[in-house]
Amino acid sequence: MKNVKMIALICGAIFALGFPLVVHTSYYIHILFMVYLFAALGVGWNLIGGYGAQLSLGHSIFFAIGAYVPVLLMLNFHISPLIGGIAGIGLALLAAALIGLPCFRLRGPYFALATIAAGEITRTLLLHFQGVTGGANGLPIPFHGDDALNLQFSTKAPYYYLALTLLVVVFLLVRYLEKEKVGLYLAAIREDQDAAESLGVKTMHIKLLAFMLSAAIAAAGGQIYAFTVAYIDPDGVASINLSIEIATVVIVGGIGRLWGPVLGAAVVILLTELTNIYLGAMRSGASLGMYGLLLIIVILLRPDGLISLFDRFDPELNKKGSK
Amino acid sequence: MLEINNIVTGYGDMKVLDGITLSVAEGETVALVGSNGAGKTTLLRAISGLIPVWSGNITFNGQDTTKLPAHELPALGIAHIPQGRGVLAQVSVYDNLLLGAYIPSAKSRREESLKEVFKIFPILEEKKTHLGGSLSGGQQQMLAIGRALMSHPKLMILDEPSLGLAPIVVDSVFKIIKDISAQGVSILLIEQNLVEALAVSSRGYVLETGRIALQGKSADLFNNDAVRAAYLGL
Amino acid sequence: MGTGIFLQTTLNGLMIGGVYALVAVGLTLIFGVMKIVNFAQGEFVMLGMYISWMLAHFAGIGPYEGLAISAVIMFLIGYLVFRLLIVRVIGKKDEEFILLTLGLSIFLQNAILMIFSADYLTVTSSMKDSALSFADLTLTLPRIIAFSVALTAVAVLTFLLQKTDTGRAMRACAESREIATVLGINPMRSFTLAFCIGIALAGIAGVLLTPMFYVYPGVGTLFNTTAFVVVVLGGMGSVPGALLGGLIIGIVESLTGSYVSLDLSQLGTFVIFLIVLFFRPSGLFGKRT
Amino acid sequence: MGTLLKVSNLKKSFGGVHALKDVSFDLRDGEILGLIGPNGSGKSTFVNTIAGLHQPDGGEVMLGEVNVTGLEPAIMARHGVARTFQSSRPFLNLTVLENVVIAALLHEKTTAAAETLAIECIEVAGLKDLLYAKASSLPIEKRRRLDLCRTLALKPKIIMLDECLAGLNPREMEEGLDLVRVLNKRGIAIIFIEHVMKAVVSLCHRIVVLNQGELLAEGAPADVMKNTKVIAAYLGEKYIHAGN
Repeated sequence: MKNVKMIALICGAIFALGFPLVVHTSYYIHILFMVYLFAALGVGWNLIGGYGAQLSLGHSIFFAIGAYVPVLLMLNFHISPLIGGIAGIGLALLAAALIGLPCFRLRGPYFALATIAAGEITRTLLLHFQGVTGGANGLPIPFHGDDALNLQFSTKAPYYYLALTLLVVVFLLVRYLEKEKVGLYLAAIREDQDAAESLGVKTMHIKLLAFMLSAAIAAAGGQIYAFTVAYIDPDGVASINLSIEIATVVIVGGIGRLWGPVLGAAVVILLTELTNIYLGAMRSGASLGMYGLLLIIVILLRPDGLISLFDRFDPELNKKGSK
Repeated sequence: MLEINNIVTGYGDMKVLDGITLSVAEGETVALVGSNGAGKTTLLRAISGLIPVWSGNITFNGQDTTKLPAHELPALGIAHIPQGRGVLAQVSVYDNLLLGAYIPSAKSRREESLKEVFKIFPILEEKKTHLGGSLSGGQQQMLAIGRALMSHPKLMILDEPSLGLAPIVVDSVFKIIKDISAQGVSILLIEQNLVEALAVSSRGYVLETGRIALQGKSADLFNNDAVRAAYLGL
Repeated sequence: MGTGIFLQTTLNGLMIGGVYALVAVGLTLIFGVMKIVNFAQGEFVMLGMYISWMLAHFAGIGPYEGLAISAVIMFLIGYLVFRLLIVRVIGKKDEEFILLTLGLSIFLQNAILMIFSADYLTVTSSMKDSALSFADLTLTLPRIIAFSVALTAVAVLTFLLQKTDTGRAMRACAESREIATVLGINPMRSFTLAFCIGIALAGIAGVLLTPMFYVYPGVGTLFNTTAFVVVVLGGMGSVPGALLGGLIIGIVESLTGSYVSLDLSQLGTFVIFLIVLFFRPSGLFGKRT
Repeated sequence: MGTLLKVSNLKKSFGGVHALKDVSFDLRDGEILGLIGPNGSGKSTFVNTIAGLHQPDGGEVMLGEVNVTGLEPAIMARHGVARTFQSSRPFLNLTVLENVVIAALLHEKTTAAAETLAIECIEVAGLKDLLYAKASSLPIEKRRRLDLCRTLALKPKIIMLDECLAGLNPREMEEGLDLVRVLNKRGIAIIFIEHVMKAVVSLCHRIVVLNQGELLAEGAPADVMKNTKVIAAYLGEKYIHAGN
């Protein structure tokens, strides 16, 4: 069994690394780019939403910060997005702390509602301060030729590898944390917050930590997205729909499971793209509607996510219980 | 009238009751005693259909009620007063009482029932516009019993009516239970207050970790050393 | 700006606040009885608007004439949604319900988008442009009607909850499913009814809004967030709270819109929302726990 | 023996109900103190208030020289005050080992060290064969042991056991009592809430009786059990008059 897993992993790696070398259609590369991006966002969201069971519906805030900050710094002050990105992540960490501190006192639907409100405030502000953000018109990033320092490339492949790198880094980070103190503490919080407290777990600290980490990941994703599509606007990067899409990827794949968001992103993105191909030309709304439909179907039929379909093939899991 | 035949049940995959057989005859008052965690409340919940029975069966007046949904049992004449009295705190005393007569057979005569209940518990009439939750513990117990009476039950199930009440109030609650029993209503009673419980009942069962350890006439149980030992450790 | 404009703005806010209250009362009823937050409430407002538009467009029935028909259709849609979806997550974890209704919200929005496209539709009514004037103040008839119908609907609902057996049963379920059950009440019946009424109220609000608002697939989002705010403000589960909360939010939005900036009209609402959520999660009018 | 925990005039009410009216007593080093009283007498409220789950309305809790009144549960655990819950509350979807490791992480820096400590505690609790079993698969008796095991891994000075034997049969109860004695022998003072008097009498060095939120009696088990006020509170006023 272990061998099968290993072989699958190696094949996956070869496929992922080699894909842009073999396939040059930028549309296909873009689809995989989106899969990696959403998988990374999902793995990050899972930290707080899955392992910690705090249903955040405001992750678009951090995605938007990660997108707007480096773009604004580059357009206005010619600061390289490599530095701007760090500023974006820093600001996202700060925002997460500011939002998390009061919000984590709330439980259940109240927390979700508060994050929605915070997300809507962010979007409204981005729309309002047109002078800086371009308002609803958004900000196009003019192309000045290949320039790695400014994250500008004439082909899709470099962005593809950026997203892939983000996914791998985030995945390995979360895989490490899962087995460490933070991961175990988050699991305790998810299971029973009062009991966790009684065992000395400072639940507020742990939730904040997970939320901030997850926000930083969303910000990194936002930056990569912004420079890949070379255009940002509040509806694209700060809408509640984006927050829901991130959550959907995780739910569909398997909440609180390491591979869940990866599987979820693959299924959701591919299905929505297929919908676009077959229905998109004549009908708008089809691909987003697919998110809704998938969410409903998975919640009703398989609340543990699609990844749970593979559980029966994993003898280790069956022996040791949930991982 | 109530026949419980070898039932097994619990919560999730945790077995709490392991083969309980028990009966309550028409007009009889039966006490169920035992330490915390023995499964007394679970047994009452199983009788009322609030938790599913894994095996065994329950019949009431000859009708098998094991699989009936809980909300159909009151119409058969079973009134369950849950632990903590089950008064609706956000609902007025008056509406609490009307809800006692929610089942169709009771609805038609609820005005006269209301008068009867107010006669037994004048305090409830005085406080009928107050919220259930604003009453004192003793008044809440009266409201719970009064509300059960509104349905004209054949069997009343009480889960620790003396819980958290001052001794003087406990006395009056048991006096009321006696009166109700005198009117021919069967009663199944869980109680920590051993003396009161055995004093109002004719028979009793001692429950010990999901099984019936002892049963017999209340007077005999009262003088049984094993029962005293279980309660006082002496 | 003079007091005239201030009064006019407040009055406009009050009128629209009545409709917000109506959406929120439905939401709070569903939450109160079933302890679940319906994240798709706004989409049911949107459906109500489309039904109203279809009645006008295909059958020539004006929004006010067709109000009862629309309400009945929405009630039935509510029933369908309840039987098909909601019933399966009752008693499950909060998250499942949140996600299910979120999914429903996205699905409904986009299904409508696929059917009707993103075009802005309008419903005309002979009364649309009539207005009442008093001193310097003017109120258009649709606003007055919306406000009055909303208040009436809330009054009828309050009567139903307080003075009928069905309403008492719902309140019993709201407080404890178990106690209700031992009294012979079928909680599932109360849940169904509460949900369907909640959806019908959202639908009625939608119909009342059609003469004032454009009808388009995303219009529900606007009311979704507003309804959450109102419900939290008034205390989750409290009908009078939702009414008051709706009126307050209507006025706040209207004032922010005209004194601060039109595109920030919702911002004030959200800020109030967060403040209330943090300092009094039981709502301004709810009980402290 | 010195005083380990000193509770003075502790008060707590919910709405209008005075769950704890004015409770004062001491817990001494290394003792097992039984806390008994009829249902609803305020025992669980007492534990929850000491443990920081509820804020007291008045009074003071001193742990040695440290004032620990109203500290958060997590901080109390750090001060060495552990507790179990009345209804057993293991993390159901985690394994036995993971359950205990989470507690062990309070004092151990690395997961490896925490695992070593956890396994040690699990051995003491007699759950060694179930290291990788999910807590949800355990029967009630093993869950109760797991509760105890988790508190042990916190290396506490005091453990408050809220009906840790409820739902066990007499044999399991005996084994449970033995485990409590083992913990006590390790120098941990114990506050033991229990309804089965036989267990309380056989285990405890001293007993405190609560009734309706007030201290009713305090003393050696045999004496307390003969106290007429206690008998009245438990069995009813009439038991005494009934000629016993």
